[in-house]
Amino acid sequence: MSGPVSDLGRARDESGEVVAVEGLDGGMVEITARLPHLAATARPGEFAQLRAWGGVDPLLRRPFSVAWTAGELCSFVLEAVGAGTRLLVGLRPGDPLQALGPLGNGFPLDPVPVRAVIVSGGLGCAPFPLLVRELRRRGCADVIVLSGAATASRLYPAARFRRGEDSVRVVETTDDGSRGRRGLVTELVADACDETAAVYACGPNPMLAAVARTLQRLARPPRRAHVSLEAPMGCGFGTCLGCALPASGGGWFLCCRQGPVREVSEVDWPGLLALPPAHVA
Amino acid sequence: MSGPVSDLGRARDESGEVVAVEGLDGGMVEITARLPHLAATARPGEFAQLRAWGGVDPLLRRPFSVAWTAGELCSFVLEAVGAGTRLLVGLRPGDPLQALGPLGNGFPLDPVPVRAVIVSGGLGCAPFPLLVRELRRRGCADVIVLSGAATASRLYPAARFRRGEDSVRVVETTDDGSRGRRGLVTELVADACDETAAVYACGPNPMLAAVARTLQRLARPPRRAHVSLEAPMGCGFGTCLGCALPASGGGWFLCCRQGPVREVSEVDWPGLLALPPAHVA
Amino acid sequence: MTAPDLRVDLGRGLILPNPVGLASGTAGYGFELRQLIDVDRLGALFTKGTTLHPRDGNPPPRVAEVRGGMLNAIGLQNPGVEHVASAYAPEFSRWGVPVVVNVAGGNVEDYLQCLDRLERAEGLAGYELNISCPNIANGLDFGRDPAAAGRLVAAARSRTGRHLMVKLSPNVTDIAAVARAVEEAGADSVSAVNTYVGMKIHRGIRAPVLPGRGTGGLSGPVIKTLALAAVAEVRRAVRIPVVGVGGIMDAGDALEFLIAGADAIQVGTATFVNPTASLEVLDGLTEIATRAGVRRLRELRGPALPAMPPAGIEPASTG
Amino acid sequence: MTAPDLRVDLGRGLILPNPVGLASGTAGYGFELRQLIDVDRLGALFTKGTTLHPRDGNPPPRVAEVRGGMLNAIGLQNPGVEHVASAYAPEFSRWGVPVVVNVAGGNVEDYLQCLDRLERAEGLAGYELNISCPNIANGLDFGRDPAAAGRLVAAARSRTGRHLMVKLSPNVTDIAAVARAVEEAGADSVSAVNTYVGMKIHRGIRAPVLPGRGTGGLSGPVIKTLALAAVAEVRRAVRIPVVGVGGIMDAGDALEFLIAGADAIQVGTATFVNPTASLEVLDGLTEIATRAGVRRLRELRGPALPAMPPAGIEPASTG
Ligand SMILES: Cc1cc2nc3c(=O)[nH]c(=O)nc-3n(C[C@H](O)[C@H](O)[C@H](O)COP(=O)(O)OP(=O)(O)OC[C@H]3O[C@@H](n4cnc5c(N)ncnc54)[C@H](O)[C@@H]3O)c2cc1C
Ligand SMILES: Cc1cc2nc3c(=O)[nH]c(=O)nc-3n(C[C@H](O)[C@H](O)[C@H](O)COP(=O)(O)OP(=O)(O)OC[C@H]3O[C@@H](n4cnc5c(N)ncnc54)[C@H](O)[C@@H]3O)c2cc1C
Ligand SMILES: Cc1cc2nc3c(=O)[nH]c(=O)nc-3n(C[C@H](O)[C@H](O)[C@H](O)COP(=O)(O)O)c2cc1C
Ligand SMILES: Cc1cc2nc3c(=O)[nH]c(=O)nc-3n(C[C@H](O)[C@H](O)[C@H](O)COP(=O)(O)O)c2cc1C
Ligand code: FES
Ligand code: FES
Repeated sequence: MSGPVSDLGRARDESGEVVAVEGLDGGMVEITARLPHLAATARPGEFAQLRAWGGVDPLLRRPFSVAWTAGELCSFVLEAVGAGTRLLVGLRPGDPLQALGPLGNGFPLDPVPVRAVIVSGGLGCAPFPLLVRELRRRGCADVIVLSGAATASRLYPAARFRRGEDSVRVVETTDDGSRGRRGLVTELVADACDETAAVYACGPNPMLAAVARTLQRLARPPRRAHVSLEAPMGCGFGTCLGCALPASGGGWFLCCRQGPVREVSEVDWPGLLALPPAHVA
Repeated sequence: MSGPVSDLGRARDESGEVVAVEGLDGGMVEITARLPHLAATARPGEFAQLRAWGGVDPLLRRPFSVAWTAGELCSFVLEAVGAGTRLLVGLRPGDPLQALGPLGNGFPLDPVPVRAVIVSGGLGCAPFPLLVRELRRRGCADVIVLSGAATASRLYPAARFRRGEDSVRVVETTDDGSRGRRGLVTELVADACDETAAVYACGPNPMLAAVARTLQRLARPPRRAHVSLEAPMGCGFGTCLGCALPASGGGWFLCCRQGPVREVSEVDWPGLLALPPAHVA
Repeated sequence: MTAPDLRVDLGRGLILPNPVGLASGTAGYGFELRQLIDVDRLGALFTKGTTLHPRDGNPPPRVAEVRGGMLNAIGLQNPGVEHVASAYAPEFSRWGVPVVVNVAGGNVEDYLQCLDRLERAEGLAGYELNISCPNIANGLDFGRDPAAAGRLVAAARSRTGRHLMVKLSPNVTDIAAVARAVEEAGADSVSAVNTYVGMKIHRGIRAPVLPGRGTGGLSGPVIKTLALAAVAEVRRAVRIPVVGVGGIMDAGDALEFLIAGADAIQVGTATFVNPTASLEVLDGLTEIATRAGVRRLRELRGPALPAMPPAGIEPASTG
Repeated sequence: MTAPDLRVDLGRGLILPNPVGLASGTAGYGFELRQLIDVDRLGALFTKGTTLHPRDGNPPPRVAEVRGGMLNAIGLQNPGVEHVASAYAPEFSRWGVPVVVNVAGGNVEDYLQCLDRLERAEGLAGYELNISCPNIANGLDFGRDPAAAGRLVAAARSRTGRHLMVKLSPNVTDIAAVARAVEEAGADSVSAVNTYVGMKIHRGIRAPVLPGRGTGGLSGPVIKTLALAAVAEVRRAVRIPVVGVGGIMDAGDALEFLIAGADAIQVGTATFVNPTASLEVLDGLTEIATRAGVRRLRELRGPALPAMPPAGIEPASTG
């Protein structure tokens, strides 16, 4: 096993309560719940294992990035893609929400980069509101979010990346040109980077692989680059060994403890892209 | 296989809608649903296979006697004893209710008896409102209901047996004497019977066996006596062979097609009483 | 979009009009279900397990529900082959649906006598040899021992020119070995699977719900994941057609069995939940095939098999 | 009501403080779970399957959810016995919970070398021989062949005076025969069951979700009915203690295994759903036993067994 292993010492299983469910454009939903422990301890890029149903179908919890925290409240951004997410987006204020977290390795913040280049594809937006806030809090003056989606309605709203941090630039692209620049968000990465930059990316595997390829070719590569990955999870806390992903240099790393955030060079990109599509939830 | 076999020709699978759910004393509930076909065709003692949930847990439908019909409406009387009944008693007006029926052999009405002695134990009341009405419609002047329960709150209300047929006598007993006569309802059977009577009984197996024993000892036995029995059911329509009950003379009969109503002499009473308690849902 | 050809040629003259059958023991001999649904639209009806002599079956309780499934311990209640051949078969010949008689027995001689009697009856589309019902004498030996299964099937083969399907038990170490043995012995097709041995415990009485040894045969959606693995394994082991059965509740489930390698499927427990289930599976599959633009259902299997290397190359992996 | 004595004497010096263990492969080597729950309150911790050499495990995806359960194809990823013996075992000796090392191998020599290394380590409560993990070379031969299982256990027995538990595979024709063989060969106890071979089909890509042969090991509530039957059968076959495992989600499920004949139980997949599940099972069982007024848990089995005649008298019945 390679790479830093997440700290489980902060993780706790908490019975929370939904306080708000907001529908965004294009099917995205932001769920906010009272989860004091998670809200107090989660760092950008960390996730929680959620359950909002009884019985055994669905059986396992589902992993979601902590998108935002405010006082005792935590927010998650998601979309209905299967049984579990369907139940989650159907929650109403007052409903119980069980959360185990924080889990996983978050995005590294130290040393605070001079420039932060955030690359978000579709639902890959989820961890970034919290990251933006934390970077700004720590004094990163130059935060730029490259936000891409297939079409305008599937873009995560720029204001939600910023949440009051008005100096943060959000540059949008859509595959169909319906908003922002037409094209792939990865095309903007090269221009946004310099050797002072730290890159943070989250989105579909092909997008992340394109980011990795782009960075490799740069004359002045960023000082560091991290991606947040997904794997089907059994436990989320390192005991089932179910969430293996291909590591550079051979072998696997556990997405839940040696990820989900991973240094870009520590990922076996061809191996990741070769995974069957069902692997990508 | 012995005994008359039910007519499946009238059975239909119908998507109905709940119109009322009334809670009675002691946990009993009367559910009324719009089920035009069942309402139009069900005869006293027949049952329907109900389902009011999606998914596979519970999996099978649950059998319930048709307690009452009015126009397009059908009523069922039940109590929450397990997962299926819990879901049923939790229904609300407007909820869908799937019903396959009518199923099984009902109570024989021809020739119309001079006197009808109905013996009801606890939830065994369910088929009797419809039977009372039908007997009266066909001109049976002397209908008496012997209604027993453990305690007053578990007695099915006398008015619900009658439903306007004011000439019908309802005699109540409770084990603890909290209403009506103290004792077992079966103790009244001998006095209520004569050779002109037809006996109709439904309730727990030990009660039905006591009725059978009582009748056997009578100097002037009733002209006929029928009991309505229960068995765990797979299908309810004769294809799984799961609902076997011990028949007098050896072998089994199918509760769903050669029952649930059965001539008292056609039941192997010691065999029935020897069944494990789990058999009695 | 042209309508797909739903016919399934199972071999030796048995061509099902479509791939959806009613599973043995869940449709009796068809008489009850005919009053509820249009059985004649279906691909096949597999009768209740039929034995040489009439059988009363087991004492109650015979069925018990568990999460997502049911246990049964019917004990092969059936009127015996004579009644089936003389009273039922003439009816079958008038029906549109091919009727396959499921045959069970305690020893080879029972099976053969049963077949001999059925051979003299018209109106039967073929036989499904139930070597997987562990409820009579040595019944389980056939389903659990490849050599014994092979001997039984070879003997049966010599008695009939009709289609001979063999119903496999999943309660075995190596279902592929049994499948290969019956294929070599002359079976025209195999159906997989019969029920899994299960037990329900009643917490109140602190005992099993079913009498006797307390076990019954588990069926319903709860077995689908297991049945799919069994069907895929059998598919890799033999060349003859495979009929998939186990937990199919809707067309999507049926599609999964076709993908796993089944040529046709049977709907069992679902009929209890919804008498129309089999017809809904048929209509759903037809729609899926039409949308996918395939001419024959077999094409739905398509890309699945390449992902599954032949047995031996790469071991199944768990733990 | 006096508090019941929860201790379970599994033999050869292994006395569990209570009957609730964490199942192999669902608790790693305890380090992660200790950060989440008070593992020291539990009856035992069964480690991840440990092999002679470190193993990377299978390619992803390794887990897939199905209705009421999950498939896994981990492929025995583990750091190898040397690391377990030298780095982990010293930690185990400091823990309150007895740690039983689950040992897996491809051939007898692998198992024996593994045991030899573990014998030199302190802090181990015993071994659980995993003869039921079909994922390495001939791994499955042991679990599926009574004679091979017996030989392996006899060899292992000669190497250790520690408690030797054998984990049985349910994917066999006759689990009782395997249980008897390992008992005769000197096993102190058996655990039943390991996972069932299952397959999940992805309708979109029309292929199995798991790679390779597409199969994985099925665990979770969906297997409870099958596991109960297996435990009851093993219970009747042997005199040594039986540890029940398969689909236990709460104390009621655990009670069912005790009724079916288990002396202790393991909680597996439930821990993924709820890390505290094992402790809740323990507290629930304690409450049930207290209410029932029993002095020892074994009394809960009580009336169940009389209802189950010894094997051979009355056949299990289905169909
Ligand atoms: C660390 C981490 C963080 C994450 N953070 C987020 C986040 O912040 N926001 C977010 O939205 N997501 C996030 N995800 C992804 C999220 O966890 C998954 O989308 C979620 O688990 C899906 O659960 P489900 O029950 O809805 O879908 P599942 O039922 O698990 O299925 C997933 C997909 O597969 C399909 N599928 C499943 N079985 C079959 C079959 N037999 N045939 C055909 N198709 C099938 C479903 O239709 C669906 O499209 C994260 C994942 C990880 C690992
Ligand atoms: C022809 C016929 C007509 C009927 N008519 C009526 C009627 O009109 N009204 C009426 O109320 N009922 C009627 N019944 C009975 C009714 O069908 C049953 O009560 C119903 O099916 C129970 O379903 P359930 O899901 O609620 O309970 P189930 O879950 O099936 O369980 C029944 C009982 O067993 C217990 N149980 C189940 N499994 C276990 C276990 N593992 N451990 C411990 N306990 C367990 C449950 O707690 C419950 O008490 C009729 C039955 C028949 C056959
Ligand atoms: C009540 C019942 C009776 C059955 N009887 C037989 C039988 O007589 N012969 C047989 O081969 N299979 C029999 N089966 C097994 C089914 O044909 C089928 O193989 C099994 O139920 C799995 O399919 P399912 O999950 O769709 O029900 C029976 C199943 C049930 C539920
Ligand atoms: C992810 C996973 C990994 C497992 N690894 C092992 C293992 O290494 N050795 C072993 O004997 N059993 C292993 N098992 C089987 C479990 O110990 C247990 O026998 C099985 O999961 C059934 O119990 P459950 O339904 O409570 O999970 C594993 C199970 C799961 C789910
Ligand atoms: S999800 Fe279980 S180890 Fe990562
Ligand atoms: S319930 Fe199926 S035959 Fe009676």
